[in-house]
Amino acid sequence: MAAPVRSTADQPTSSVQNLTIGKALNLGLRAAMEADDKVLVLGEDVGKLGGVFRITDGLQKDFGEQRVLDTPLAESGIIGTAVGLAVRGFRPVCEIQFEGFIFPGFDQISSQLAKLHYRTQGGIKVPVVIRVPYGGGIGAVEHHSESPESLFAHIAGLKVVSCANPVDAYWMIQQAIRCDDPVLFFEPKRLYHSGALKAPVDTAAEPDPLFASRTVRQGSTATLVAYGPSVKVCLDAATAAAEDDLSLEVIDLRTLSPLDLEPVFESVRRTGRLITVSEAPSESSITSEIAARVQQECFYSLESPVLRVTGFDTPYPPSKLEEHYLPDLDRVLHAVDRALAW
Amino acid sequence: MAAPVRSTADQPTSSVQNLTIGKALNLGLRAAMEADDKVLVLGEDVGKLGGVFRITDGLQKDFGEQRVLDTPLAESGIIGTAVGLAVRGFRPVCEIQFEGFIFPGFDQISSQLAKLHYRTQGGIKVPVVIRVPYGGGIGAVEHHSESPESLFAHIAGLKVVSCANPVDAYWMIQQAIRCDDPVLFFEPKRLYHSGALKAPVDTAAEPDPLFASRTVRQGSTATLVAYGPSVKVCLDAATAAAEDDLSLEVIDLRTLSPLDLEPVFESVRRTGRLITVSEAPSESSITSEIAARVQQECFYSLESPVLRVTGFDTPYPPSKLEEHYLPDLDRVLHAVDRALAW
Amino acid sequence: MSSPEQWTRPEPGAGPAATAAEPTPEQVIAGLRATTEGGAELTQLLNPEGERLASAHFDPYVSDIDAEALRGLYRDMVLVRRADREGNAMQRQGQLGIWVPLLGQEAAQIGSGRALRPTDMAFPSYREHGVAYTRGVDFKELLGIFRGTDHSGWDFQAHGFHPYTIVIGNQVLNATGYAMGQKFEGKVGDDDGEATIVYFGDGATSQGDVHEGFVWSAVYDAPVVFFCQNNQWAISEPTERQSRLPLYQRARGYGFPGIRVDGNDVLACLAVTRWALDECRHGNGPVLIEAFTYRMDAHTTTDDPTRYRLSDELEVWKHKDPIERVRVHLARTGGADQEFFDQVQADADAFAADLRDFCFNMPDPPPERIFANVYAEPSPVLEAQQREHLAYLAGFAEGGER
Amino acid sequence: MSSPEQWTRPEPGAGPAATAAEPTPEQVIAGLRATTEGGAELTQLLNPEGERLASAHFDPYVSDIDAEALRGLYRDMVLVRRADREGNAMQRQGQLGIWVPLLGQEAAQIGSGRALRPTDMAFPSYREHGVAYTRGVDFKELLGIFRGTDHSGWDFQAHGFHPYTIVIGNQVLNATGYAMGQKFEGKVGDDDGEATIVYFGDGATSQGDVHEGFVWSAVYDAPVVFFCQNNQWAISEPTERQSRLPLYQRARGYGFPGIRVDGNDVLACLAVTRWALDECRHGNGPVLIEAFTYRMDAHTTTDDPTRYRLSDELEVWKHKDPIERVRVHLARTGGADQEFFDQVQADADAFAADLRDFCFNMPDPPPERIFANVYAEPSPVLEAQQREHLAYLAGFAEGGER
Ligand SMILES: Cc1ncc(C[n+]2csc(CCOP(=O)(O)OP(=O)(O)O)c2C)c(N)n1
Ligand SMILES: Cc1ncc(C[n+]2csc(CCOP(=O)(O)OP(=O)(O)O)c2C)c(N)n1
Ligand SMILES: [Mg+2]
Ligand SMILES: [Mg+2]
Repeated sequence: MAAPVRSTADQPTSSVQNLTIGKALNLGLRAAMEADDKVLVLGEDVGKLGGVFRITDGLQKDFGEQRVLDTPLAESGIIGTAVGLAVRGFRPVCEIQFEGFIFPGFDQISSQLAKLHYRTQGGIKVPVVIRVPYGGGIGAVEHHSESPESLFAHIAGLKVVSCANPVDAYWMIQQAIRCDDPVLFFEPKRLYHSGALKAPVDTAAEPDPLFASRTVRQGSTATLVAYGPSVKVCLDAATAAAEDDLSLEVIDLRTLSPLDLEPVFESVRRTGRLITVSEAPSESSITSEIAARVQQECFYSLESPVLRVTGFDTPYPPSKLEEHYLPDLDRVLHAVDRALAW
Repeated sequence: MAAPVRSTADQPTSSVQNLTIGKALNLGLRAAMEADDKVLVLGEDVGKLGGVFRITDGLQKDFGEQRVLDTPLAESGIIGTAVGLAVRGFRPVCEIQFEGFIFPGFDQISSQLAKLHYRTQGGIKVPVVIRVPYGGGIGAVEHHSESPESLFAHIAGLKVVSCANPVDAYWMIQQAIRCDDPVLFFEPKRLYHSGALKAPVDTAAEPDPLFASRTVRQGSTATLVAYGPSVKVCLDAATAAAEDDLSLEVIDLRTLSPLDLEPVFESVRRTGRLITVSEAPSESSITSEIAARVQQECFYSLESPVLRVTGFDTPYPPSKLEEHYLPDLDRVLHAVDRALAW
Repeated sequence: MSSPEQWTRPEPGAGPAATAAEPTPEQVIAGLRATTEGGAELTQLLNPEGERLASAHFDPYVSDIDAEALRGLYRDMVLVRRADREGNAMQRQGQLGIWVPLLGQEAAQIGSGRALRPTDMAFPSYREHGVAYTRGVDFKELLGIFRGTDHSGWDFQAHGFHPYTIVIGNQVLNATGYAMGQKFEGKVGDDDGEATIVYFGDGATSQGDVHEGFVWSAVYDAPVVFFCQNNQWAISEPTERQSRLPLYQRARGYGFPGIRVDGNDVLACLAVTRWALDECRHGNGPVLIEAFTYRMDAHTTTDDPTRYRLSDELEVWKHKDPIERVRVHLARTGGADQEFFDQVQADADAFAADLRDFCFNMPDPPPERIFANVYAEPSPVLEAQQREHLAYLAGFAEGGER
Repeated sequence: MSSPEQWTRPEPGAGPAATAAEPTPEQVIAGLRATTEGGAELTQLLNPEGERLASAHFDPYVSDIDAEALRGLYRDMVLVRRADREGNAMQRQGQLGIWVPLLGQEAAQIGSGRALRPTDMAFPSYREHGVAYTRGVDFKELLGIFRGTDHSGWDFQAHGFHPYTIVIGNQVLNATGYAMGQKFEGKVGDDDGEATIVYFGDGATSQGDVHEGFVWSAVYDAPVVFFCQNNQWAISEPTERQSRLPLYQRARGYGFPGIRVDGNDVLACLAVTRWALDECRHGNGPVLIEAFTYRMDAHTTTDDPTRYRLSDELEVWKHKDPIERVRVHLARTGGADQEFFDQVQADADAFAADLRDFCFNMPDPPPERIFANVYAEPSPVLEAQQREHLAYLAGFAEGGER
């Protein structure tokens, strides 16, 4: 087994680097592994290949095969052994290759990972992170473009987060790994290598807390709330709307469970209108939950109902149709129009 | 293999029988098996034992081991082979012993069962019914009292229903089996053998459609909407409220996906107030979905926000605490009071 | 028909294809089962008549078991059985919601449990009260699960005994991961090596998770002993609903040892488990042990076995009782006298009485327990839910019933 | 170290416990793999040099394969390979979103596919374009999946060819259920019996679903042939990440035959699959076949195999090319002349050109397709969603861009 030596060649000269989301995740994982030698990375093809998205690129080379494990091909095995490793005191970070392949591991997630701490009255901690590249827009075949995060938000005992930019990617993955609870970490795969989203990441900065939403654009006419890949869609929509003199506020949820809706309530009390945006099907989803809670908390502030712009309640369609399936700028603005005309 | 002969000793003399939910399901299954010899029953202990709740009692004796299969102990196997049997032209009815054990089969449900028809542009039908005894209140150990139905409502391609009385139990199971779509059939296990719920079932009657909600008590002050085991709770609450001159309308959802909310909208337009009741955790759930849609459809009719009375967002607690966890008459009426005082 | 050994490398005839089915596996296995003997490959050190059988292979693993030690194992089994019967009785009296009896499986559990060292870790299923006892878990701590006051009570680390797992097969993967961790920490490779043991039933062998546990442990050389208590039944389903072959042979396909031991022979269970753990400690894991035994009672107190099995079967197995054979052996060899047996019985009764006392006085947990420990780090959403519910309850306290 | 055969019945030494680990399974398997020969148990009828090897067992299963038939198999393989290369090319040109190459696996697919009868059913994974071709599925119908115009195009019943399955292992259980259905319908038991074949890879063997398929099929005597194409790699992971033992030996633990065939030998694949299907037809199923072959191209067009494997390996395997050995054999034995080979090449080029033409002109599906066939019976909720979205789109048509 190779010793966990960090190759100094990679060492940046300043603490600020201009990174894509994918590279930020890679550096975040590296930082977490350096900070704590109980952190393990495991999954299919995460070692030599560096993962099919290269998010774990170079980690096995530097940390060895006992800290970066190319596992057998079975997701229940990945998560089930990660639970056991966590019981032993490790902090496993599992990669699920694409979100559509998390389901064979669903039982271990819901029956063991989510419940072990509760069942033992806190006696056992299971600080497992499950990294899930998710969402559409990459022209892929079936099972490679879905957004199943609502299923996990419904399961008590799990925490669920999603990052939408390189700074969050870098910090949130480290915070998730440090968190003593199991965290489902949803990564917007089509943005992994987006040059447009590249941003300076200051590795010496103080990050925002993990389980907090953030207002990423201020506005007064209506509020858009989104997470992961849809944040960019909303920001683009807000930019477009500004040309029509519409001032849209955009909130990046960041944490999907527990939801941090205070900033949303506060915003809706000002704007009176809310549109939630997500690629996931709407039925019994996180966007339903937001609507349910906002209509209760902001009952007298709402000037129109909470509207939802989401994927449809169908399986993910063949990729030639995904531009219709995925919420885009036009659909978001159409919803804004509807809200304003209510 | 025994020939599928029906023992005439059981034959009722009239077409009306006074049945529990459990017995009604048993007779409904029997009727479906008699009507179509492609109907198979499979699961753990469903044969000789008749299932741990005896819902399949006597079926293997009368229909033989090739139509009532005691399967190996693995839920992915049960559902995965049922999918294959359906592709071959059978109509398998799977029993999951307790809802907490459906998760090892989650992948086959979401990846194959839910999607095969879509993927083949209608070329393959998968008329599989998955029977799931669910809900709490039976003083059981872990994994035996949960309400995971929202997870399936979120998955496109599945239909999800729940019965709440013997007449529906008898008919809905037969309709689910006849339905060409996969149906998750949630059965309120603590009411299976409830003598109090016994009701006359006319096996010669014309049943209501499967995918339709039903108003089970009329009222004008507020609307309660529930399904499965919570319907009885709401009816009891309505009876109690009547003593305080509160007139509560109660709607039994029956179909959880697709939701049939027209009767709910209509009711809310009259009463102006809605309380949704379910044993499931509330986060990203069916009750969230109802709230999200009602606030949109009945925006100007609501006099108070849609309130939810549900299980808490925790794992199911040890059974000595379940009376607190499960929505009861008092919690429902408390919510009514809150809605009225809003 | 050819032996299973040959099935791996078939020898199709040179002539036309087979024209009729061979005997079904059910028939073959029915033949095997008819003996209820476990077959020729059953490892046994103490037969049902209480005779000590020599084994060049396994005797060294129990060379330290003198009369005193055997008396200890006997006592363990009697106490555990007595407590188990008390569990059944308390369920009947409404003190427990359910009880999962271990009757008949005392030797498998005490033998394997006593093979463990304090540094080893055991992952039970839900019937391993005997193993719990060997791990120093107070029997009282088991009751909360069945009374419904908690999901699991003991300190898993202090006892080297993981919480019970009810979802069939799950713990096999968790144990494998734990054992991988032992290896990654460098705790494997010599006489002082650590090992993990995981318990599951015959029915569990069908679950994907058990297979994946086999795959993972083989690939990572994890120091884990798979201890399958084949008690012949998975609720109402006999073992042939799960497999054509004896279950210990499942290991063949993965490239690690599988062995069948007489699960009603406490000495053989101890020896074979010590050997298997030893292999693991030295880095030769994993190992599969099939303890061939019998569930002498119902699956749980809610089960009615008369619906699916004949009482004849039980009668045959009574002759192979795990406790009786040790008693006979001790008596015949002068390893114990009547006074000892009486004393053990008295100890067992006292043990049960204590348990009973405790159980009848167990308090209900407070409602705030519902919300406690869902997360290790607080969730504001849940805290709000808790506040709201407790305020609601407080309203009752103030206002009385509505 | 002892042979795997003996691991099932361990023989622990009579002395002290083992004091050091035996060679790791990786080392053992590395030894096996070093030869890339498939080991002594590999069934082969046509070696890489194109020599016909006699087999008393399997020759009868290919006694009808005269020169003409062999030319047919050759042609199949060449066409399929040519089409596969065209798939790669079209992906590079942006006409396909992705392509999953079968290069190197033509013999395994054509040999096994040609063993099937029309009444049999095949369940592919996602790489079985060659099997699809043998089932009469028009290659064009495969393209929609990779172009993103549909998830699956062909009529599964007409072709006896199930849709592709991407979630690793799922189809193994579906196929087992289908085969159970064949048996329940009484279609098994004589020469005219039906059978099912299911394809999966070496990596897939680790999935719980594959295990459960083995368990179910063994318990129900399902007429299913498990056809594992061991192409040595699961994306970047070599077979030893999945198993200590050769994969065909997995069958041992379940009590049905497992056999390893040279997956680059179309004749052996045909013979062994016919034999296995025959066993199934007669009620002696299931059977596991491991076709020992090699993925000569990347995992998919998005994969970069230079990151994880040496080109040396590929060079060794090139000497065992599945097509070349048939060409050499036909040429040497006078079974075909140059004109034939030229004609096949021309046919293959025409086949590819036709495919290419078709692909470049494939229309995009209309947006309403998103909502179609989610359910067999209508869902009012979804219909409303569809109406709303189509109205929204119509708004654009009327109003132009916003
Ligand atoms: C995944 C799952 N499915 C079903 C059950 C319900 N169940 C509880 S015990 C049992 C039988 C287990 O048999 P076996 O593995 O032989 O263990 P035993 O109870 O005989 O000790 C079943 C089906 C469960 N607990 N988990
Ligand atoms: C359940 C699941 N997990 C992960 C994947 C991603 N994936 C696609 S192919 C593949 C490797 C499969 O290897 P193998 O079974 O050997 O088949 P091959 O591709 O070599 O034909 C993986 C990991 C998947 N499709 N399904
Ligand atoms: Mg058992
Ligand atoms: Mg492969």
